[in-house]
Amino acid sequence: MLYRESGQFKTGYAADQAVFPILQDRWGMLVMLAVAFIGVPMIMDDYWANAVFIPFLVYALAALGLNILTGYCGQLSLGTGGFLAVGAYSSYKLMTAFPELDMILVLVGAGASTALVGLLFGLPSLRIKGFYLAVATLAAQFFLIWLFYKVPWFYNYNATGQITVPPREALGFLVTTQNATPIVKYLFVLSVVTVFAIAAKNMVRGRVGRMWMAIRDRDIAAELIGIRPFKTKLMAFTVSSFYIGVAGALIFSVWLGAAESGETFGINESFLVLFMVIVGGLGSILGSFLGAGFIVLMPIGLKNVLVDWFGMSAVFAKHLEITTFGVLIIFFLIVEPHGLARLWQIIKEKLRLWPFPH
Amino acid sequence: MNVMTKSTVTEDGRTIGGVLMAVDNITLRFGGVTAIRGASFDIREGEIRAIIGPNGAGKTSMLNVINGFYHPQEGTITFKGEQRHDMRPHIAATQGIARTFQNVALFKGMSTLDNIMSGRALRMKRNIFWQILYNGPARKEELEHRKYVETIIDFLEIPHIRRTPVGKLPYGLQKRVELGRALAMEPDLLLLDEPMAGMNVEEKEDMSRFIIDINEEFGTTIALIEHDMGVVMDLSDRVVVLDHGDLIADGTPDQVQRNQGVIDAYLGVAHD
Amino acid sequence: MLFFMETVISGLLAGVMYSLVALGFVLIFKASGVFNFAQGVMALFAALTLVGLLSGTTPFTHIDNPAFAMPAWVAIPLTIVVMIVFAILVERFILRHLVNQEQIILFMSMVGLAYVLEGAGDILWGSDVKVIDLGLPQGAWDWLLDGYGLYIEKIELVAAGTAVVLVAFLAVFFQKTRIGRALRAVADDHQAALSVGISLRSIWIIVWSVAGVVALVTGVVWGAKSGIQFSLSLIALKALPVLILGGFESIPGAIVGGLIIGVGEKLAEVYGGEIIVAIFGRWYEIDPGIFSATENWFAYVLALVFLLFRPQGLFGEKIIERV
Amino acid sequence: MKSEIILPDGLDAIPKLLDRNAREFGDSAASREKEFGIWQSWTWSQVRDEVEALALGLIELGLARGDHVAIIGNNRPHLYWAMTASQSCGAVPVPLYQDSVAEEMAYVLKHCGARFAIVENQEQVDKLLEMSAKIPSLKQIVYLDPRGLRKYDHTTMHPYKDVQKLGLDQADALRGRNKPTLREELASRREALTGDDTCVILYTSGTTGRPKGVVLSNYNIIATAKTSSEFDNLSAEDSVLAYLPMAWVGDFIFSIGQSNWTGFCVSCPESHDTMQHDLREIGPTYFFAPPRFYENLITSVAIRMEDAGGIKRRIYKYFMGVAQTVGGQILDGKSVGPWDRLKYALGNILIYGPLKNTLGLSRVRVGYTAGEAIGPEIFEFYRSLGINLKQLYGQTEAAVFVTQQPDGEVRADTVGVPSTGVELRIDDKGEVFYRSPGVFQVYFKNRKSTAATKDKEGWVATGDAGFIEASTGHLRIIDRAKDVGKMADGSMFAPKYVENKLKFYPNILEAVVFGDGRDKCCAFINIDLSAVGNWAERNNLTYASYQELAGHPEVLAAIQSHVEEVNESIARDEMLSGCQICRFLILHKQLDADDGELTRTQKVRRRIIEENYSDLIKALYDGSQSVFADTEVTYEDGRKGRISATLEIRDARLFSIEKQAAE
Repeated sequence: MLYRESGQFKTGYAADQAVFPILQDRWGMLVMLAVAFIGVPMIMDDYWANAVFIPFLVYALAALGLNILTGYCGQLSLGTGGFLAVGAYSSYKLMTAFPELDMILVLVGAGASTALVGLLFGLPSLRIKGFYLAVATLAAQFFLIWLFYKVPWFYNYNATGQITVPPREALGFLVTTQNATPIVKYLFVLSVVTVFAIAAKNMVRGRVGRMWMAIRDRDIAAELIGIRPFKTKLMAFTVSSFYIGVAGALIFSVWLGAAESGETFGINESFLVLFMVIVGGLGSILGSFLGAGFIVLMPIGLKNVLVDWFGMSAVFAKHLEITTFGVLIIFFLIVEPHGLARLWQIIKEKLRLWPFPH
Repeated sequence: MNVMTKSTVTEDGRTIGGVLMAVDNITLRFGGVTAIRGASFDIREGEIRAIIGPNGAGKTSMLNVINGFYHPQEGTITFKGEQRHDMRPHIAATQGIARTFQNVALFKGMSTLDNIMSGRALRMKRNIFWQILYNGPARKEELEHRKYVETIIDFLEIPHIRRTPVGKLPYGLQKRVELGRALAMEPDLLLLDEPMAGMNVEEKEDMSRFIIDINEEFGTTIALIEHDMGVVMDLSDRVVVLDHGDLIADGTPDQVQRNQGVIDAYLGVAHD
Repeated sequence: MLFFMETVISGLLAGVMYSLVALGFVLIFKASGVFNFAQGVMALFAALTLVGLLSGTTPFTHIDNPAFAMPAWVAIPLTIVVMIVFAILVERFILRHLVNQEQIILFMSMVGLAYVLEGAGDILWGSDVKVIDLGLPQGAWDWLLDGYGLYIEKIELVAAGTAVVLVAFLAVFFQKTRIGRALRAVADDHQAALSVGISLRSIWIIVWSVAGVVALVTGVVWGAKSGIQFSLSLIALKALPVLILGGFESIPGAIVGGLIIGVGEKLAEVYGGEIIVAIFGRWYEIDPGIFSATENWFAYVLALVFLLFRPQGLFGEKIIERV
Repeated sequence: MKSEIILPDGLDAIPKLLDRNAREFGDSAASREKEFGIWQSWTWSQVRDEVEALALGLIELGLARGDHVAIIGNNRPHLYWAMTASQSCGAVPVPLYQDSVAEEMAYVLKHCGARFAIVENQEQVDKLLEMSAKIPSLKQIVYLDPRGLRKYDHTTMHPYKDVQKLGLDQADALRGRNKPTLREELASRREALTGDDTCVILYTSGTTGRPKGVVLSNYNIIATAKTSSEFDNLSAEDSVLAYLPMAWVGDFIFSIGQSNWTGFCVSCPESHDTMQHDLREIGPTYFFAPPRFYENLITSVAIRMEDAGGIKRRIYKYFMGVAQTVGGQILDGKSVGPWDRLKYALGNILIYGPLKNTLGLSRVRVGYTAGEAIGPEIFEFYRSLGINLKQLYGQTEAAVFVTQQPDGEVRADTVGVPSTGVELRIDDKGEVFYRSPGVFQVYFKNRKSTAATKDKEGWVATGDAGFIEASTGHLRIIDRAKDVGKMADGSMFAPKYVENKLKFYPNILEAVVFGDGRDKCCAFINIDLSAVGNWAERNNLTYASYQELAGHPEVLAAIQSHVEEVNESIARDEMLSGCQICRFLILHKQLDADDGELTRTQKVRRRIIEENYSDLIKALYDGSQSVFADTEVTYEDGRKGRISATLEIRDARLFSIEKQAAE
């Protein structure tokens, strides 16, 4: 209904290959960005920043990472929590070892080291597939958590076993600890996520993305057209881990400010991120954001409804929340296994064909 | 038997060159089962070579050996004059061997265009960092290859399904897309595993037309497995006949048709 | 030497437990291709229900009311009924709608189910740690201790015994009974199952009920050892390496795998630390308890290493990939 | 008194216009074609170079002044360029219908003695080779798409690209003392062109007999292009989609004449089947289509909306209602209440806008239809959506434009006022004559018909009967003059007039009315398969074939009611009240051009039908209640077959003006 595509014809492949070939979509995207960068900061305060927007963004980033591995390359991973931890701890070590280091470089460093670890735990994918591989990644999860908990060097031998973020700047703006203003924090995270989202889109729309999807859809056929399965999978593991590592670093340094391996990055995180990817839509950049939004906002919504409206006891509400969460997940998988992204696709198609049904 | 190296010219004006691939005394076993027993034949540049035989004759296994998916216990394969050692499929691809499958093996999640584009994977060089930047060299490369792929789409007459996810396509078209993906590799040797299986007459006619045109327009050497005898006899220059893993005949279509062993094999005379 | 024996035996006993959980997975995976991540929570839920009935807890209120307390011979069958009802609900509201979905979707729905059960268990029976008393013997096994100086917990032996009985029972069930054969058929192909004359749905219900029973037993025996609490649901994670080792579809695999993991873990727990210290001790200061049993990653690494050499698992036969 | 259009000097031939365009808007798009997934585009200067190269090549191949060059294929920029290239060489392009069978082609080629043929692909090449024996004059074949032609003998065959290359290579080669180079030769030929030189020969698929070659001069084409462009003030900013046969005069005027005059861009669809989609992408601002196109479009819209959800369908119905009441007036700039304007604006956002857009008509500024009468409600439908659809009346012999409807004076039942420079005359028998700058020179090698059609002062007989409305000065066409006959009782008989009234019903695709010299009228009916078929599905009538559907009693009943409504409306007009249909039958097969029953432009070939179905006609008049029919049909691939069925004959209610009771 909103689309007016007549007369929007492409005279070159560059235009035809564009991410948003349709004018109306380009406008829509611009509006979205304007709102995110200009509109939202206007209402920004501690609550919005720490309870809604920053978690949404960092999880979206993690979901992007996992989506690259699971959604695009078809390698199911349950080790996300562990990789997040790697990101967090490596960023902590970098921050404490090089106090002068700019946060951006810290993030890159954290990403890089996580990428290495990811590469390492990707090796089994040479021999094993499907759930076997998934369980193997669980090994990563447990091992890493154990490592950060058992080896004091990672938390600089402090008594608590916790890591707490020191004040650090990005391009001269303070972005960590409570003293950093929520707006700066938000904009920092937002910019990072934007950059990574664009990078992801560029990867998946081009040759690399096709190689990943080829492996996902038919690894044998892929190999017979000259794609090296092992190399390609490892690339996916590395890139994905890089994203997740950066997300972990952000969770620790900007969002929470403190972390403890078992508590913060337990197996539950792995499932949470996986839920985001699946509810959002496997193999969809947009989906990673929608999924993250859904999973982050739903508990907040539920809590408000149960406690504030029905005045339930916090404990009872918590249990009910868990159950409802589970129910909603199952409901979702049944109604639209391809996730919110597919839902949006369908709506969009309808709008383009309006008033015709098909 | 047919090893000749000087090039000849067929009546319809195509030149058939020297030996492109020589399969020498190949034996392939799975545990106890012997799929292929000492088969030897050759494929010459520019010809259309058919491999036929009853079900379970080891035809597909032979293709799998040729593009390195199975590893024969005995025998050698010489491609473009050099002998191959424990071949991996993706290496076969780099050497210029493309392949379609008996039961379509497309990338279901991708559009027709992307499926065929993926056939260019080997020829695209820009690494992941260029990909991340996209604008610039990566895009330039992408567009060049898109251009080439479009000629294939046009050649196979499938522009209308360019953006359709291949999962949604009817079987006949899927086969065509798969052929496109193989063509995108600009192969020297194209292996077709039952290109017309499960097609109606019209689709078969189209497919045969495409196969002939590919052979003529691009001069691609083609080795194909097919059950429809009529088709095989029309298309192919030379035919290899396998039966229960043995090579029982090799020659021009009419030679083969007159071969007693072949007739028996197809009439299902009992094997000792 | 004696100490080593002790370690091995207790390892075996622990292993039996693992096999028990793994069995739950395998049953369901064989019959419905579903990777039932909720098995652990099922155990917790079943145990909670049983305790609740035994101590006459009224649901939602979490108040014990001795008046309603049931004797074991009523409570246990009743719990089994609950698990069967649960099985029916799962089939009706989840499996039925997810037939021939991709495995990852089924898997995630099971994780979702785990959430549901976890929450439900707490809501119904409360989240405080419960002790289960079926009059199982406590303490060490005296004559072993006196005779051979071996220290083995009676409860462990009993648990192991129960497990063995259950496994045997299942083995018979699968080999001999008509339904059992049907179930095996399903694993191979669904058409075959239908030809046996059993609808897929009823098969699922049966399998899930059996898994429910297995869960109940698991819950009880584990619960008897370490009390019934949330951590019980984590034994699911214990079982996964067993599955890699034994293969998702092989019952004997599950059993043997369980034993291997059990023993391996115990040995590592006891000797691993010392070894590490012996090797690296002179450079780094290392806590000898580094491999304490709470760390379930070791089992995974064990399984993983094994897998790299034998991708098809313990009893799976080599797969020839078709093109 | 013959009105003369003065052309600016230096602009009296198409190639000269092309030069002007290359100079004045060299960088704006001239031609587009959907190929390889995108719209390949050429600017005017690129087109000029392409044409130049081809022309040089053609001369090198021996194309001489005055030669005839056959152009055969779908609408492709390269083929349009081929026409201009031939003209540049002083030769005459002769576009042919690409779907006509080899024999028809052979006749035309032979008749015009074409020495060159520039064709699209193997399909056309094969036809030519098949007929080569019949066309000795044909010396060279140039083809566009080399697919499958590799093996052919290339002594007299050349790929388009090679010819262009040949031309460029040889362009400046010296050819001995005081002989001009190719380029000079071409230049001199182009300079020599004048308005009187033949621009094109278009063969009309006449409703009867062999096709006639209409010779049109540069002056004819350019003058008409000029006046008609000014009439709708077309400019370089406009764009058209060229999808109608290149051999049809309309396409030639739009895609060559007007395009070269105004400099607007001509886009060619990817293939015939993707036309609708390409139309949507391009979104032309200037659009012509025969009534049939608009009818089919409405039918498809109706069918697609049937599947829409309840609410959506209600919204659609409501706003369509709004549009029907006020849409037309708003388009004609008449005054409409603010409330209605608001509702219409809302509808425009919710329905009209998106609908026009999905149909690809949202940018249409000037839309035309002609060739047949168009149903009033169809006509209104588009206008109410805000699409400026108008009617024109034209002929090949007039280089299209005779009359057209000015904005604001658009009505379904007239064909508008005389175009600039056109004079009209109605003779005593009611036949329409015209004289205009566009009037053709002669019928090629056919003095007899030329004389029969065009008199000394240049008046041309249209062969249509009609009259000019005193009040508005608009021309109204009743029927083909020769078809306007007398019935036994001497009253006027205008079959087309009745047939059109019938065809306005979506269920009726084609109708043929008989009654000339007879005491009463009877009719053949062709049902519209898509419309009736859809109706059948909704009322779940099952049917296996067209003829089964056609024979279905409920269908017969529906058609009968249509016929009777028509009778009632005819009855009101005493001049024609004798033409009411008293008996009719529904044909068991669709009238088809391949069987010669229709022309290539889908006009009814009355005589041929009368011959083929004489038995059915007899049955209609001898009062029998049913008749057995057995007919030969030709399939698209040329194979022949037979269809037979027993057809029911129905009597229709008649009306008379005095008393409404049946007789």
